[in-house]
Amino acid sequence: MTLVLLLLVPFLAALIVLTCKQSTRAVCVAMSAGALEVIAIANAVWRIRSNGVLQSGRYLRADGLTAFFLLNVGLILSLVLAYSIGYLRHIPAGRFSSPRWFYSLTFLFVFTIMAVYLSANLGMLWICVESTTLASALLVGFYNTKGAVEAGWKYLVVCTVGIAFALFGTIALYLAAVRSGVNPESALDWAVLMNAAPSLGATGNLIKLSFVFVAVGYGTKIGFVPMHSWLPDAHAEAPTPISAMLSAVLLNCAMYALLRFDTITSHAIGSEFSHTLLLIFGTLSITVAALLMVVQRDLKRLLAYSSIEHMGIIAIGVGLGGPLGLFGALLHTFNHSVAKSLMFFTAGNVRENFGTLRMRRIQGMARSMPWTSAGLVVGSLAIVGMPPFGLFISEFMILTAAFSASRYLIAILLMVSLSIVFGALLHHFQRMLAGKRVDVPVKLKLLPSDFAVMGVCTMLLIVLGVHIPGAFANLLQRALVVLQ
Amino acid sequence: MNLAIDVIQALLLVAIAPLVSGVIARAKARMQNRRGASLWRPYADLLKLFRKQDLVPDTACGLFRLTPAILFAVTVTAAAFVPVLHPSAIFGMSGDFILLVYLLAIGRFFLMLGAMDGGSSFGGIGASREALVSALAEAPLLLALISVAILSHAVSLSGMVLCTVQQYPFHLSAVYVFALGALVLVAIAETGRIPVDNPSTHLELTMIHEAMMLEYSGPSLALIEWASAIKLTLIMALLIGVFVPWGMATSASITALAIAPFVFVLKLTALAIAVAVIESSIAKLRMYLVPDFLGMASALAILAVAFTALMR
Amino acid sequence: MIVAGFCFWRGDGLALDLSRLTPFPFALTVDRLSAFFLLLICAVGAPVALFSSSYVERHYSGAKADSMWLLLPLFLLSMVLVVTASTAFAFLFGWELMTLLSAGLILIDGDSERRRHNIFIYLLMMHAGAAAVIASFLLFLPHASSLDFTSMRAAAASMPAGLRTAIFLLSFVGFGTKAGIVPFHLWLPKAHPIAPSPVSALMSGVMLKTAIYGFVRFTFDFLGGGPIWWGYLVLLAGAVTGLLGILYALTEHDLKLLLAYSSVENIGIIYLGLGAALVFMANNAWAWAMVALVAALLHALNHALFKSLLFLGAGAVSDAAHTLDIELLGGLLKRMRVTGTAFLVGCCSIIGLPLFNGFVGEWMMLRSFVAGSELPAISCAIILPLMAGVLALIGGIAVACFAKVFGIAFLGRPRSLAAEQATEVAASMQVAMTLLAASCVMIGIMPGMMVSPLTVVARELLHTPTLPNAALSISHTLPLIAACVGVLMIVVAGFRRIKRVTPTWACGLPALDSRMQYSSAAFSKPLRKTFSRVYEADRTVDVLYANQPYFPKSILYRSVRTTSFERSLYRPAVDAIVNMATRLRKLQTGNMQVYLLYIFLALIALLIFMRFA
Amino acid sequence: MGLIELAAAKALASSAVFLFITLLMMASAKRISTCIVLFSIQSAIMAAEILAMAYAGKSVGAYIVAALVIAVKVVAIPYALFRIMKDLKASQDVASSTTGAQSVFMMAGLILLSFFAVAPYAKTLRLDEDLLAAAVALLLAGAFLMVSRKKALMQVIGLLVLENGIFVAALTTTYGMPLVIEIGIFFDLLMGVFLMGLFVFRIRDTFEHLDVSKLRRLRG
Repeated sequence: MTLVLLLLVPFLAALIVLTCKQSTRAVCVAMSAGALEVIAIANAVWRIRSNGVLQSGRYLRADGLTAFFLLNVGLILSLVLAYSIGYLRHIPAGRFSSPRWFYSLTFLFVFTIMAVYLSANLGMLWICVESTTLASALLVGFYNTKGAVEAGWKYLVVCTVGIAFALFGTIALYLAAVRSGVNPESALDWAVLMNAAPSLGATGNLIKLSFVFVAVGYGTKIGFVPMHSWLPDAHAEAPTPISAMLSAVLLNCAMYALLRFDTITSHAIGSEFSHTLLLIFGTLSITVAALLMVVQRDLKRLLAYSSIEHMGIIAIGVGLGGPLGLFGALLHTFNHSVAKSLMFFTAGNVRENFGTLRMRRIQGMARSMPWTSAGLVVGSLAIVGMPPFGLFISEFMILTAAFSASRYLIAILLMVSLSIVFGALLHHFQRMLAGKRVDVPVKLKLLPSDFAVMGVCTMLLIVLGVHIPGAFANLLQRALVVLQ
Repeated sequence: MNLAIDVIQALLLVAIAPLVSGVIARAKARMQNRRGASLWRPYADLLKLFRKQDLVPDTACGLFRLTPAILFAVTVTAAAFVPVLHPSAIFGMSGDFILLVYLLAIGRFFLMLGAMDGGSSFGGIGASREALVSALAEAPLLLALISVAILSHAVSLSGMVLCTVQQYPFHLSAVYVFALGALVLVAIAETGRIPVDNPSTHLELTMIHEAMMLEYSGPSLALIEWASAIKLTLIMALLIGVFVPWGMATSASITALAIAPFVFVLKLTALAIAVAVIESSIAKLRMYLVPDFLGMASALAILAVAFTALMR
Repeated sequence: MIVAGFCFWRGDGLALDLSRLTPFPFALTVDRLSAFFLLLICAVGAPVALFSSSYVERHYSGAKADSMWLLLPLFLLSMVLVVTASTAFAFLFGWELMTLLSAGLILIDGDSERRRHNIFIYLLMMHAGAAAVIASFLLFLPHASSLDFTSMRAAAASMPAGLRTAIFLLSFVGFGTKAGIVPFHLWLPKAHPIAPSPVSALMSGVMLKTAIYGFVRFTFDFLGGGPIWWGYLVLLAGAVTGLLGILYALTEHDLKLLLAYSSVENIGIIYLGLGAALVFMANNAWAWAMVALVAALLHALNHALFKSLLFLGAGAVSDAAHTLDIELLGGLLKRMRVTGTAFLVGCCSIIGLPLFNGFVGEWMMLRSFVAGSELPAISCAIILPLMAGVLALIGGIAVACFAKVFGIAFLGRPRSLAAEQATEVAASMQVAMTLLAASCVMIGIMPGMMVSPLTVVARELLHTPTLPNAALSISHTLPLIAACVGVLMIVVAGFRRIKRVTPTWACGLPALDSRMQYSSAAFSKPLRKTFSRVYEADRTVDVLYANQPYFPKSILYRSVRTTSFERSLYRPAVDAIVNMATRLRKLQTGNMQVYLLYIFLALIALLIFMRFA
Repeated sequence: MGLIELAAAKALASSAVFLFITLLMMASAKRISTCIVLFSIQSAIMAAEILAMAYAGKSVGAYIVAALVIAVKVVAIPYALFRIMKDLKASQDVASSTTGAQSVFMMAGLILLSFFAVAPYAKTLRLDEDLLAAAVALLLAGAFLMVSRKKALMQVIGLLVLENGIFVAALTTTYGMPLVIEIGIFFDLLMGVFLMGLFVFRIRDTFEHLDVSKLRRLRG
């Protein structure tokens, strides 16, 4: 029931919010629905903590790993909704682009994401991941501008193609399972597969094949180089709250799917193959993304590339494996989602204030919008992994893992690209922040909600930077247990 | 007993310093077929200056008047490092020659400052040129001394002296040759003699040391003159002590102690005359050739050090 | 400060373990080495705080003052954290914070294009350096059970030579970047001069020393020395850094820039000492290694004292005369007696004159160099004594350099109205500078009081009984000499009673004006000409003739010096990265069909990889 | 043996060949409508295949799947695509970046490649080789169409072909996935096509053309 609730709330919310014509009502409904959802999530997480695995029906299940990601979704969702209050004041009215459509689609999106996390069946999982694409494609193309439509189209097609490969991989795994005598009806249930995994070793080639396809497929969605091409466009053109959602929720969601397959594969044929693949993708992603960040001109594209880079870091963490690497990876997932949403929020404010995201045209932020600038500074310091922010710790963990596995090449590449990223962000932001204030046509006034959002993000980052609360650590540990 | 001799020899150095410059002047005069002033003339000069009034430029501050005192005090202290009559000195210790070199630097530094306090461009000229010379002279001086120190396995002046005394004259290793060469060149530069500097000129194109004391007069001038004389004597004594110490009182016997001063004065006179000969037979170098001159000194010093290692 | 002194003398570590709270073991331990640097930090920190108390209120107001007072203690705290940390995590935590906070403090003075560029370079290089440091820490991991210092120390012994070398080189580069050894010094003259004076005092005086601390920790404490070429490498770095540093300093006219370069020089001197220590260790000459190490540490302390003193003096000057260009100063000693005297003491110390603290360290260093001749290996026996020559050369040029600084800025006639109207600064500033100056003189006259405790520190690192007496002789002699000089001066001063003030002799001209004085550029000209090779300066002389020749109306002399490192080392690297990025950028064509192609190619590539893996 | 078994056996045996033929014709097709028709034929072949399997394997689920295929892929999607084309009133040309002959040759090459690729698996997994090859061929063909045809609609069709490939793969290897999953996949597919249709219209409205190779505002 707990799990069904998680799905029910956003679904109903999506329908209800569509009915309320004027935006204030829509906002109220959305907020309350969001609150409900968050409560439901909290409840679910609590249940999971108390009694390990939650199962309802044949197709819904949640375990430690799920709980961790659910928490992530809940947090980001509440942040995004709170931020959207301030954001939607500036939304231009269009055929489909009105607050109610926005919220309706958002909740649809949330619904699909929830479904991804809760589905107990890899086939279901695939279906849900695909539907996240469908749900978010409309949000990406929300503004109906040339850029938005183009980005939406590319996003839709590229991801659908990619995901198709994932389906192929899923089928291959299914085949392997069936061939090694798992009951066809439950041969896609990941719990079953985990138990049967040791016996899958016989069909090693097939497993490998499946993982290759899955890695490419879900990798497209995660944004691994070279399948990342859709990501900057989508992040840059989507409405800012959605960019935050994409970066902080959707990518993690795809990563979750990949993690499920990775664990099964590792159990079946040993972790060597799959982890090598992850390391390849990871290193490729961080290096390319880091270099591309140097030459970006648009703020949100810059952030998008940084997301690619961080996904790469997480992939490396997983690829290195071991408790430290995995712990670091999960922690990094969380930290990154917080820091990145903070940065997207600030980017949104910048957009509203200066009417552009072209970094060359922006200057004197520090003077004209001090609070947003503070947020930007905090965010960027966190993103480049400076103490006392959380990402310093998670990156340090991953580096530690790399060194203790004496994977020196990867460690060096990681460090070099981190330095490049640091240089890039510093280079771009010092230009934007400094300089004398410029008069802008529309002066942005921040709502209390905006302050609250930025404050919460900053606080979280700092807290996670100096001390990981016991409860949270416990949660991470449970997730870790699932992964090993 | 020892301490007494140490004090005596230091005082001796301080006392006969003016005489040395007198000797040099006299010798030069003779070489120029003049009769020249009496040997004791420098003492008379000092006396006269001490009686005079002390003129201070309006731009100058306390430092200007402090400088001569510091210079004199430091130089006299430095004199207390050099073994003259017997192979030890008041401040003799391990590594004392380093201290000696740096002590001389104090005086030089303050002399530069004092010169610049005068506020005329002459002081600047002098200071800047002195800066060049001293910057380049310090290294070879130290290196040359180090080479001898290494050779004598005793890192102190008295040790060096002893070591040389115990060897036969004209039976010295190549290191000594190089070191001597380097030290002589440096000594010329340090004491501001031709060909590096001309003590008896007041032409702004050439003068270094003179330019720095241009604003000084009366007792201050006297102190500076005396100090530079002491410095000259001191360095001569250093050369003598390190390279031709024979005749020093190695034992505490009365006779030896009685002979030692006379031997020393003889050597000193000879050296002074040598200086005079050099000064009246060589032309002064162009300012910007001085680095080459000191470069040669450095090269010799480096060779000396290298040979200490190669020849053991 | 009390704590520092306390455990400095008692030497046993007081430890503080916060690992419960933090994801990584985060512990602070104060052993003798940390205690020494702790002492150093406090010894400088206290006067600087005193100084800034009035400096801040003169210069800043409102938010700026608040942020200054917020960041300054935090900055000090981060440095304390660095030197007391006993786990890698804690160390790096402090290390990164230190960089960030200093950058923040620099930013307080505004964010013009140039300043931002400088800070950008500063942060970037610091980040790269930090990366090297992190790497050198983490390289211990395969062998050390955890990253606290004790287990690292234990692990270092059992590590393969290659790894040890890697660690050494990484720490050399990483800490060298922070310390500012050539060619990693690029940031130093950019970052230090633009900071507020108390901050630059802290940066130059203390922050650089944390890098020394780190290097000593790694090379001496963890690795316990290595092959002889390590020593040579460090010696080389020290020699080059020292010479270039002082030569660059010689040409500068901006007081703080000059001081920044002279910091580079002094770091070079410290590295000379460390290098000598390493060479001795490689030859098992532990006693002399100890001397060299003590000398290096002592010089670190001394440099902290007199460099912060000088930077504070510079701050006072800019307060009083509103400029740091010494070509516009002059005659300040008359107008600011305390500041001037303190500054003079600082100058005397930094050029290593006897009776001032700078000399003691250099003397011990020279002494150990001479002792190098006793070593069996010919190469050591030649190289070490020659290093004495290098040190002497550095010292000689330093004399010229600071004679210029003091002579031009504080003596003679004021060269501008501002300088003429300069007045003495606030009392607290004076007190701060006096304190530092006093400590300089005290150590200079009675070095024993610093040498013996330092011996204890070195003993902990090198596990050797004690210093050879030969190296201690100085601490007995210096007081005597001081007394002697003092007495003589008093005696001599008695000679001169009458004094008459007259105008400077002007060669018959009516009067001299300040334009006729020697300028700083002119002063350093001979040396610049001698070492012109080093500078690669491109000079321009514009002569503007009035109607007839021979009598030019104005002669404008400009000399631009860009350090060749920037041109030949850093530019290309940056350009390479940017080029690569732009090439990659082209791959993102915007054509979706190409994107799809990428995906298919990736798939095919992986399938092939699978077939062969 | 009865007529139906014969038919079923024939359908199973020869369906691969038919699929290849449809692919080659698609490669040579100049007009979008042709491609749509070919697609529906292709789906029909698959449907027949499933029916045959259902008959052979006597599984109820398979019949349902077959019905779904006919309903969705043979009828609904082609109809929707035709509607879109009619509303778009855009030109029929597929705007290929390769000439017809080149396309056909490439397609042939892809088919051979797929045979070469599946050989090892077919052996080890004891599968019907040419059907598996057909599956891979469909995959590659879909990819090829998407990369080489510039019209937005052709991308959709390429995607559908690719999807068919996966479907066939699932079919031949495992006689279909669990029913629920199949249904879910169909639903997704339908939604996907619907959405893409929506976007095609938006592209048409905002760019006044349907040439996706010209959508290059966002780059770098």
